[in-house]
Amino acid sequence: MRNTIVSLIAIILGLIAGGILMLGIGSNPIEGYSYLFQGALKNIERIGNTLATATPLIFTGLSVAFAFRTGLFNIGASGQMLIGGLLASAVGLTYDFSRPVLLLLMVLAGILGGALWAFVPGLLKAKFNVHEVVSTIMMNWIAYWTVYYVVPGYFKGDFLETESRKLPEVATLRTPFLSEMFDGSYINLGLFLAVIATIIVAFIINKTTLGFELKAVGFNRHAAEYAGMRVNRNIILSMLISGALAGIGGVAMYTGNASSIQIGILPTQGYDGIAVALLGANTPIGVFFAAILFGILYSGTGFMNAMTEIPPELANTIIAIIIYFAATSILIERFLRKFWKSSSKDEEIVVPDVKKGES
Amino acid sequence: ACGGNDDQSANNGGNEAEKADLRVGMVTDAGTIDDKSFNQGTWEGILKAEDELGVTTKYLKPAGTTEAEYLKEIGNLYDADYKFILAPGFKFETAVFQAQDKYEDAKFVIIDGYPHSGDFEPAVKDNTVSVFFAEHESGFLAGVATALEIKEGEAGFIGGMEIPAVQKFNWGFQQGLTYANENLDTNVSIKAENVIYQGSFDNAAAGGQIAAQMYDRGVKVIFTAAGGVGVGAINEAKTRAKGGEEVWIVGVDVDQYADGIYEGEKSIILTSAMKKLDQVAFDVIKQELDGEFPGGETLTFDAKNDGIGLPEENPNLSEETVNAVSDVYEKIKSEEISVSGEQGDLLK
Amino acid sequence: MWTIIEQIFPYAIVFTIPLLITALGGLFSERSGIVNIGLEGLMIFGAFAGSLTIYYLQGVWANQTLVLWTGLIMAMVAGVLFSLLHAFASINLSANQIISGTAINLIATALTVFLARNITGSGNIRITSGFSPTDIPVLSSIPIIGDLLFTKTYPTTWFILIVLVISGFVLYKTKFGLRLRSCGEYPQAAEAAGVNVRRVRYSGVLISGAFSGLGGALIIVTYAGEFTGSVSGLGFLALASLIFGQWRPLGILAATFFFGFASTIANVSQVIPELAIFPPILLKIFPYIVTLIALVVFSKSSQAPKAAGETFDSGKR
Amino acid sequence: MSYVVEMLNIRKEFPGIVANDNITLSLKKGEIHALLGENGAGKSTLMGVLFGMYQPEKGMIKVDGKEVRISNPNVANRLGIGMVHQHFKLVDNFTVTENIILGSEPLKGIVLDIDSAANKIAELSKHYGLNVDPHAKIEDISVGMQQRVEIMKMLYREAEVLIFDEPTAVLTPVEIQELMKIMRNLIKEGKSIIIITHKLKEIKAVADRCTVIRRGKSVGTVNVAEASEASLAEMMVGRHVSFKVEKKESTPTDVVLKIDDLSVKNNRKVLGVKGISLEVRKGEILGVAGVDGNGQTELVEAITGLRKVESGKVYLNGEEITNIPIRHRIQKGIGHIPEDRQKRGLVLDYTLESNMVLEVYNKQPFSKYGLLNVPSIRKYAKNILQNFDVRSGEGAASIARTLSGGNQQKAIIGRELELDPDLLIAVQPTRGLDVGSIEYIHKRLIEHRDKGKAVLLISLELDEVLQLSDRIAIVNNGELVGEVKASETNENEVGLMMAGVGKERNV
Ligand SMILES: Nc1ncnc2c1ncn2[C@@H]1O[C@H](COP(=O)(O)OP(=O)(O)OP(=O)(O)O)[C@@H](O)[C@H]1O
Ligand SMILES: Nc1ncnc2c1ncn2[C@@H]1O[C@H](COP(=O)(O)OP(=O)(O)OP(=O)(O)O)[C@@H](O)[C@H]1O
Ligand SMILES: [Mg+2]
Ligand SMILES: [Mg+2]
Repeated sequence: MRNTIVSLIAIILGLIAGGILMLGIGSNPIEGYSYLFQGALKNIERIGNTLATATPLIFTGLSVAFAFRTGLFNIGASGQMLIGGLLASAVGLTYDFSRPVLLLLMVLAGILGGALWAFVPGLLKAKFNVHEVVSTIMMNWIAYWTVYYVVPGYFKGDFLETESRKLPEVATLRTPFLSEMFDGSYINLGLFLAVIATIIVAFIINKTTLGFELKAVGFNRHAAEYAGMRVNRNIILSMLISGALAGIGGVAMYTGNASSIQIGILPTQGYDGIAVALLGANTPIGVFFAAILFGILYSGTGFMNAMTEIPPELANTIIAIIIYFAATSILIERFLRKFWKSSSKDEEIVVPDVKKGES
Repeated sequence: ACGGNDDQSANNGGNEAEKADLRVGMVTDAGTIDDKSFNQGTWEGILKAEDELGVTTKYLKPAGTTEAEYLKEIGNLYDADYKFILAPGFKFETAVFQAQDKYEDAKFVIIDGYPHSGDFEPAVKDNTVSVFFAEHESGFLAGVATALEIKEGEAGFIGGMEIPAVQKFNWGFQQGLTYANENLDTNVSIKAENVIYQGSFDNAAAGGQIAAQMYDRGVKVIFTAAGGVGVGAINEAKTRAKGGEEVWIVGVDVDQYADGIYEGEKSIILTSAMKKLDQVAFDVIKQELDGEFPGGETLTFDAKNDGIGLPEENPNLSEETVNAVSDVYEKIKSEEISVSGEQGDLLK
Repeated sequence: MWTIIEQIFPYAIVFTIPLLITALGGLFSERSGIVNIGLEGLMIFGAFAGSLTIYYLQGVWANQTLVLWTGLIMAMVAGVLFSLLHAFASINLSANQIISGTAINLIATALTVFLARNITGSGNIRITSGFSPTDIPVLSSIPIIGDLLFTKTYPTTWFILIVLVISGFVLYKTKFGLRLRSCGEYPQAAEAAGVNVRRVRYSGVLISGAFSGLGGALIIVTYAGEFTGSVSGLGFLALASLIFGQWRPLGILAATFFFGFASTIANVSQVIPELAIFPPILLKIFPYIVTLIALVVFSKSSQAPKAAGETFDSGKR
Repeated sequence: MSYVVEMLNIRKEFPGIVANDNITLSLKKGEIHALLGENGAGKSTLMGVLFGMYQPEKGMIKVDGKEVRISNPNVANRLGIGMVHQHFKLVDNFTVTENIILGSEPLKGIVLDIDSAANKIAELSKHYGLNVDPHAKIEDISVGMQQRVEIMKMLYREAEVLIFDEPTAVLTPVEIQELMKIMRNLIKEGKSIIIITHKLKEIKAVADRCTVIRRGKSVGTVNVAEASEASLAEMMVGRHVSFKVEKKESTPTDVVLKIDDLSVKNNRKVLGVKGISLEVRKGEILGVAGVDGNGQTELVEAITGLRKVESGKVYLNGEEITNIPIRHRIQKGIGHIPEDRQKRGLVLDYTLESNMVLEVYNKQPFSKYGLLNVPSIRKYAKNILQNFDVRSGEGAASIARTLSGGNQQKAIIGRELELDPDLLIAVQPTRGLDVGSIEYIHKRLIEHRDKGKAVLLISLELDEVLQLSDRIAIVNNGELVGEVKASETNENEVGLMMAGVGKERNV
């Protein structure tokens, strides 16, 4: 509850700061924001596109948050997305199964790809204590170059060296039923996967012995070892799950929002995932809504730019400021505490994990 | 056409044209509006139209490079009542294919590509024109000019990514060198290892390092068609020129002479293989205002209609060279010379 | 082969220097206990401020060298100003340092381009000319090392190397260095010893801001010549070098030089027939794979500052 | 009467708890003043207030008769107040000298003047008999030496008032003797000392006066000379405490733990345990006596599986367990009260209830099919916390980190005993506990023995080993020096053996 309020206040402060910037360049912030939200939510098609934009972010946000909760910092979601997307595309372009089987295989391939890419940092961390920040950055670049050479080498489009062939209709996550329901937007089955993933991750973290172990290892690996938990296995497992989530994010991105994979681009969603996770206070539900908010901001800016003189870069600045306010939420909390001094005392401790008294 | 100032011309254009009722929008391709290439060239043409024809303009930058993101921005322009939309780059092909049906009362101009559903079957609807440039002819001219100017030695080519427009520049350039060697008594060669696609449009460091390697291995002039990679190469060339070496760069897309200035008025840009994006963008807008929108057509801008060429002013080219190149230009126009836009047995 | 190395070496060094100074900045921050993943963003701010300054001054001042150095100073100032955001969040507010660093990165990419367009009319800022490399008289004619180290060198290279030496000295020989390191290892101990942990950490973060800003601007005045709103991941690479270099000045020098050399080789491999025998993908991923292997080899003795990344709060047990 | 420090009516609250409630303490010049109280009574907090780490909600502090506001440790330092914390505040990879000069560094130009500082430290060390090596790294020296470094830090800064928070909890008997001597030297030099300790014997030995607090409130201040250990204990706990451990003669039966020629490497990669063989039987407590760092840690870690065995074998109930995973050892009946409660024993950021099921969360009824059953976990935890009188601000939902050291320890002991293990390995089980708790824990350990379980007790406190054990194994330098029956030996004999003398007297 407290976290939610803090995040909300961070968002509001970020929006206010953005509004001040708009005033600074001589635009009307109320008008700006109203177009921003209209752009994201005005009609069913736009809502669909907003959700589609949010989908990969939900996955990368969950990926980063999950790793965070277990004491690991996965900044390799970009690379994991790429490889997940690559494998899924490879399956989609190669096999000719019936749609459900094909899609299932593609998602599994994505999971496999992402997990594989995270396995290496996990293994290095567990066995050799290699800092995962460096190893995941390295893996990002390795993924970048792998896609760079594998796509033109094996899945080249007919006329283009720089992207794969287009996936056949059956091999994309877009379905007529959703596209029609949302009036031709890019919303796709990835969103369902994201909802399911959110629930599963929340469940794992909060309700299962696995989550209990992973968190214990994250907080204090010595104590976890003492208690008989297999620390190395848990570190690797945690990275695998985190990578798998990013991998499905890649599937949603390259076979849902897009239908081919381009070379020479490290998807920004990987880094945005860090921001999403943090704004969502590393809780799965929080991540879900933070990603939707990012979706709204990203997808509403175009319309705001079109309707006003506010330049595109401003929207990114607003997002950045919101993140900064989320980072400085302590300030907000301090303020709230003063404000609510009289209210119950058991909410005073702000370590997100334990607050719920869940485990 | 050095980026910066042109942007502002919208505001300080002295003789305000009377307001036309057209709202012109553009969606940028990967890269920024300041890319000195597709985006910037097209946008400058649009700004010129704003200045001279009084249209209202707007560009949007998509968050990524997927069809979904392109279509979203097209939709945004449409909803904001910008119903004349320019899309620079082949990446817009499938997006425009969908948009032309979805927004029937809007008009689309796609540059360097044609609408198709993903199967590469052209489908240019009545509310769309597709615009191509004969980059190979432009490259050819640059090749001839280069050979004539340096007479003998090695040339090199640095491309960005292996996309059609870049490839055609390369192939044309090679044909131009060969033509000059065979007909105009020059001896400029290009080795396979000196023809490369760096793989990105933004790695300036690599551009500089590759250019340095080429120069160190005896290359005198490098044709760059590589965005930011080219910037790195230009930077390296400037550094060397300041140190007294004789090195050259051939620019691309726009007249890059100013970018190559290193001391006083000296520039290392030998010449530039231009494609007149700004002119074309301006022209279609004008045609629309005149009620002559060539909907459904696929236009090719080449030597014949002066859609490509070298800059008017080429301070680094001798008069003989300029004259000889004009001859060649005429011959291309008269189809006496034909330049191939295919790789054939050319390098890469 | 030797000529190739000779030819590549100066370029590898030029590419190394911005990485080196940025990683060195990261070193000060992390040694004081603050993880700074905002290095990338700080570099961008530096590149922006540097090129903007130079862009305006180049038309006005006759002395081009002075213009360039002024640009570098402004880059450092910009780096310091924006690192204040990180310092405030992570030191005063005990914020999560990762979030705050991420925010810096996001703000940098968005804000600089926004400002560049508003100020100059273009999101890209091109400078007319940067520093020129020179062969150092006498020294460059020494066999072998003359060709490698004293040929085509930039004044900035030597400047940064001097900064490196000074940094090592400050870190290990001065009062400030001792306090800085203690705050990164065990701030409670530092506090109990009467060290003002906050102030020390502020210095660490601000130094990282100044150095990364400088690093960003060095890219512009040496090999790029143009600000484009990005430093293509060099900030993250600097962070990796910091860890790879085991949080030590000389280690960082080695790590950044390795990256500089390996990526230069990978970049130019296409032009060099001798290297064409390797599949290009191998050359491209070579630096990253080697880093991973090296980390495994050195992993036994991680020298990470123990308290880096932890918020410090005197009340915490 | 001149007081160097007066703390008047201090009140300090933490979320959910009033740690200090109207406490008054006055320190005379040149005295050693003991501060006594149960675990969690608020002693460390009170000293934290004096040292500027916490700001009191109410109350006043006077130094040399003048009211002062000690807003941070710097101010305290300037006022001549120094503190040795319960957990040392030393930077591990710094040298002794670097640690000592940190914060008041001597300079030569702009360079640190390490040499002159080292000289001064060597001098001080000689003067007060502290025996520290100025150039040694902290991570390489013994805990006792680390403590002397802490003392040196205060002396180096010329502190007049020295606070010791449980200084003896981590020391060997010999080191404790030395510390007492050092303290007396300090007093002779005109310093004043406040010492927190749970050991009444020590209070009797060195302190002049003693202030007792209970549950955050002052109970009173007495002259130590006029008080007995028993009366002090009663003041503190509020009831009579017995110091004698009541136990029946043991009746050992089957062998539970058998160690056969065990060798284990230590952190420095040399053998820390060299060919030790031992047996512990049902119904007995085997005490391991030895000076800190003579292989005890390695021995315990080898049995519990935290450390790899070089050679030799370990058997539990006749079954070899030398190389099986830790979890299996726990399942087969090993309970372990670890030496370092914060590093190993607790996940400090977890709630207490989570910590109480750290080893059994995956067992019924705490989980089923991999799903946690929170209510049953909570019930289980509450039960332990109640049984072992673990005091915390928010009960089972408290974050472990917020508990006082003693209460953290009690929680761990409760958890391990609740597992009802066949073999309980208790390492320093009462370190840092108050006498009331110690009495209780000792009773529980004996009860455990009497249930027919085996207990392996490792303690640096000779008293404890002598009182609790049935048999005592003495280790020195990684080797077993000998084994004696507790009823047939005394402090002197064991002390000699701990120093490596008397191998021949095997039982
Ligand atoms: N930072 C803190 N946050 C919350 N509660 C705290 C904090 N510090 C201490 N407490 C609580 O205040 C009470 C007093 O703690 P304190 O550490 O002063 O006890 P103590 O007398 O030193 O005990 P011990 O002998 O076990 O060390 C305890 O209940 C503890 O849980
Ligand atoms: N460290 C280990 N090395 C090898 N095998 C092991 C190890 N730990 C457990 N196993 C094997 O795995 C199986 C499951 O072990 P156990 O019941 O200890 O774990 P668990 O409770 O299932 O683990 P978790 O609760 O972490 O999922 C056992 O049959 C055992 O053989
Ligand atoms: Mg205490
Ligand atoms: Mg189990």
